[in-house]
Amino acid sequence: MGDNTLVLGHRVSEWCGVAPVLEEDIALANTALDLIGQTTLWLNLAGEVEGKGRDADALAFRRDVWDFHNVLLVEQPNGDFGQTIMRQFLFDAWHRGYLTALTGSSHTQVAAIAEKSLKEVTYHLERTTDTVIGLGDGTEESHKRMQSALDRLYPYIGEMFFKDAVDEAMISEGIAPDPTSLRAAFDSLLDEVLAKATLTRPDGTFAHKGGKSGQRHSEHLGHILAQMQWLQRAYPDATW
Amino acid sequence: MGDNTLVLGHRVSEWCGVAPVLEEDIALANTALDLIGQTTLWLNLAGEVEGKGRDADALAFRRDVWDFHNVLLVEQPNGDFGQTIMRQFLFDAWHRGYLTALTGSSHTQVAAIAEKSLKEVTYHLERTTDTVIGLGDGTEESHKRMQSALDRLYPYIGEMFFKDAVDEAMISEGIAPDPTSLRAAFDSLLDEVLAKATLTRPDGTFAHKGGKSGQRHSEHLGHILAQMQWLQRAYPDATW
Amino acid sequence: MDPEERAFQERINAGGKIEPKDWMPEGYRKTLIRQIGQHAHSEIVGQLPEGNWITRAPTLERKAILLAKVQDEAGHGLYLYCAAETLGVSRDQLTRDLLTGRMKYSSIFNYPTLTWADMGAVGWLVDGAAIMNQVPLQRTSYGPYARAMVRICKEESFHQRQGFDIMMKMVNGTEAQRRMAQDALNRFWYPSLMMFGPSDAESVHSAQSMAWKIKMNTNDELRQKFVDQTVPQAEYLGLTVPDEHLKWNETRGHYDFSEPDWDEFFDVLQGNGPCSTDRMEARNMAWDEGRWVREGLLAHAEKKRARKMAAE
Amino acid sequence: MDPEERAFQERINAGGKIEPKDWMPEGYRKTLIRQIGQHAHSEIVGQLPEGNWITRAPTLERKAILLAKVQDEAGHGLYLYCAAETLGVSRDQLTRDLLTGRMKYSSIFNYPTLTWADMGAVGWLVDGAAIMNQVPLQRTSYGPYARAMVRICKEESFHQRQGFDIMMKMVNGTEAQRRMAQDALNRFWYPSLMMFGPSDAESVHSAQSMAWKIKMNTNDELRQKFVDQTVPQAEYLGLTVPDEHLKWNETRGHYDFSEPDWDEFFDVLQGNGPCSTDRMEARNMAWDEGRWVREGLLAHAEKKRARKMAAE
Repeated sequence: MGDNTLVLGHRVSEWCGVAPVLEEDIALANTALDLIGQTTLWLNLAGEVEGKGRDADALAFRRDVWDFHNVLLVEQPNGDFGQTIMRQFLFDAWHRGYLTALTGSSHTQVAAIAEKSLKEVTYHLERTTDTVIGLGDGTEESHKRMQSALDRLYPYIGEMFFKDAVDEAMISEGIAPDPTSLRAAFDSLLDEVLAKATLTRPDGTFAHKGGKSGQRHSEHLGHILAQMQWLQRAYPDATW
Repeated sequence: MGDNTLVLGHRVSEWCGVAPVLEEDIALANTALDLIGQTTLWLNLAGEVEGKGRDADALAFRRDVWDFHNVLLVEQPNGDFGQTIMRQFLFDAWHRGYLTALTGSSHTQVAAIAEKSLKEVTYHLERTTDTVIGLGDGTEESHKRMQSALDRLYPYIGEMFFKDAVDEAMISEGIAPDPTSLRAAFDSLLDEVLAKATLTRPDGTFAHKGGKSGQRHSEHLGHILAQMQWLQRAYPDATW
Repeated sequence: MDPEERAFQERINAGGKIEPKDWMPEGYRKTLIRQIGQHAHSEIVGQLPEGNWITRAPTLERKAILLAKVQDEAGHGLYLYCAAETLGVSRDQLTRDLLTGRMKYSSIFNYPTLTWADMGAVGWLVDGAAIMNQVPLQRTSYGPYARAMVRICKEESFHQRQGFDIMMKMVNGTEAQRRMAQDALNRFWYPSLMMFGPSDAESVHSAQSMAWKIKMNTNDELRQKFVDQTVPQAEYLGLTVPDEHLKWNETRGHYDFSEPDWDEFFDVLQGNGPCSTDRMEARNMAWDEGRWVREGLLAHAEKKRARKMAAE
Repeated sequence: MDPEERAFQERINAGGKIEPKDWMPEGYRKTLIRQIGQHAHSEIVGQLPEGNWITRAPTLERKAILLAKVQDEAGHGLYLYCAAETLGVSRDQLTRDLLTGRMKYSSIFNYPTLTWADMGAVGWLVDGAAIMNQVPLQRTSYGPYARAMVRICKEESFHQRQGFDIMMKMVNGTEAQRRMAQDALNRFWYPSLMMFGPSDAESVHSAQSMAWKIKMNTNDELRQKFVDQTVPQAEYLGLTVPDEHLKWNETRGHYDFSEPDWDEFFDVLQGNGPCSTDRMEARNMAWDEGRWVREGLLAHAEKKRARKMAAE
């Protein structure tokens, strides 16, 4: 969870000061801020569970690509604003479902973080839903751009709903939900929003994977980390 | 010298695989390769002179922005191909003049490196001269783009010919030429090439500075270094 | 002065506020539009030098603080554009004036941020200077502007404390961090002094603006106040202000200090700041590449309105 | 078979070379264009995964070696496009076919390079597999293609040694470097096996191509040869090939090994490789944004020609 919010927060923060309209500058900064806040909570918890004395900063700034477990969707480039918003909408829609389930987690800290995050993410989803609909059902150009954003990102949806061995373990302990169980609700939301946005859901069931498992990220993640981690790496003895 | 060739070599290498035409992919890779080769020679010499046991790699990969002494021109973004080629032409024209003078240096190693570099740079200059002329005197669009590249980069020419205290010291020892003495030849070459390229030399004498002195680089350099140095910084104990 | 204008000036003299629907002289309106517009543009462009370090912030907490700050700046831009709109000029018009270079923004944002210490220096010095300029403007004669400034000043002083806090960490850190801090002060000192504008002798429009209470203090007054406040802070940090002529003047009860290089200031004003081109490229690109988004959202809003009307 | 075609085949059987001006069956020409074109495209797209690390290479020497390698690849692309042009198809036409997805390039270049060890693995495994494919093609029946391959093979084997050298440094380095090396082998092993194409049973066109000496060995032969050569090298490096069924088969005198996941192979072929979209976006962007350059240089060349003619 923390890697997803960290990497997506980074991507969103790349928009700082160059959004299409001032209200979006504010909204994107706010989204990034929420995601970085959630990252701190998740990664601190992960560090505690790991028990090797690593805090959120150590996990964020001192791991290499292969130790990241974010889904590939969040490391996709910003592209134009349409691609950024479509990526955010797809993530928000998954994120809200997953967090909702996590609020019932057997792990009290997990449930508490989920509770707090859920409020923020519900707002994100409202906003991105409106924007996807607005731009999909806007001008001919905005429609075309939103459709190609959707086509571009569609194969990255599936990974969010894959179940792996870590999921199995967490499901059996009641910590986390079965990701596959969240797909139906996601799909019906997606269909509903796409219909309002006059966008067409692509054919095909192919889904990229390798991010969540850490086995094969995209080349983009390394560049994100080079930027994100340079300062910590260059001055390893400093506190900030 | 080594910082100029390092940073420009980095910028040029960013084009790898995405040049407008295959011949330019080859030419740009070749230019970058020559510049990196020259960097190794200059920075190894600088490390020797410094006498603290730092080699070219230590100097290239372990210094922060403020310790770099490249001119601002070479850290300017690639922009479109026109901006890249114009930057290269302006640099090559200065570089050839400076290296020619350095071949007469009282310092034998300096003279030797200059000799070797000069052959490469003479070829670079021939090539960029042709390309600037070709694109300036090409289509209406290519002309417009080359003119705006020139306008964009023109205020960065002056810094290459500034004389500072380091120059004074080197001039007095016969190591390096007076940069101001090279301006006239540069200007007449520039005028000649611009005339053939049907481009107009901008008015104004304003010149940015702060790169050569290291006092105020542009924001671009930090991003270059984050990428260039991440691996060395992330794995400080490794040899490659 | 005609009676209307006299009544207007008397109201100001008495400490009254001018509101959007009140009569006002054309010069007052124009000067305010220029001043508020420039201030708004400064907030917008001011996102860029700090935005430059968000993706490279050293800890998650610092990243969050910086994001929040940049978000605040965009918010300030929004209030100020709204205040300007009450004077009858649209945000789009002001934006176009910025992008074509007809309107300016604070020269300070044409300087680059080169190390993490610059995030400290910007907060400490640049926000410090901004507050010095802005606090008196809470009492400015134009109501919407004065109210916007109240809100902005509260947030700015928060930002300034955060900046000072970064500087504290830096000077108490490693040798490299201390060097960064000093280097940041060296680079931002004079540009911060320039933020108060040219010296009173050379400043145009000042007398009229002060009579209208659009400007509450002279440039030199504010600059002196800033120096007097900042020098002890630098000493507390153990940093050296890069001015060999800086000295406490017992008689004046103020610090004597060197003037910034005004040639540099006018160069920057003319678009030759170290980052002027970068800043304008970034804003123009944002505007041009955002056109389809603005048009798309507008078209959708119109469709929705039309559908709603058809349904009624 | 008509007499012309028979003579053509006999010439090939006798080990003769076909040259551009010679008569050739339409199928031979088409198959060659497809094969040489795909090979050329592979060199071009193949610049990208390695180009991805040039700006992050760990030493100046490694950076220079990588630049030289990528430059060689562009050069190989150039020879191969020239060879294809002798068959009557222009480089522009081939490029358009690549960009619209009508022509393919080697599936391996749709895999990402994620750590510096990948620069080693690409050299060692990918260039190793390429050489295995290409060495026999030096004896192919079409003269220009055979001659291009001679030159290419020489450089490729140099690249392979450089890749192996990187792997050596990695396995003799820190624990993190050894982990990187193993991780790179894990990710590139099966994609490298896929480079030889589907197994002979499923491979189309093979028989005819072999008769024409456009293809000199079957896919499975070459794959076996690659495994037999590479496994001892992995052992020498102290790395584990990620195949639990890998075993020396005394009777066959070869290694037994697991087949790659052919479903993945066909997914990649259909444009669903991990980096397929990135690669095509990069090439399309290069082509689209380079249009003005190509047109500008062409226009200038025509102006020059016209001026020269006018002067004569």
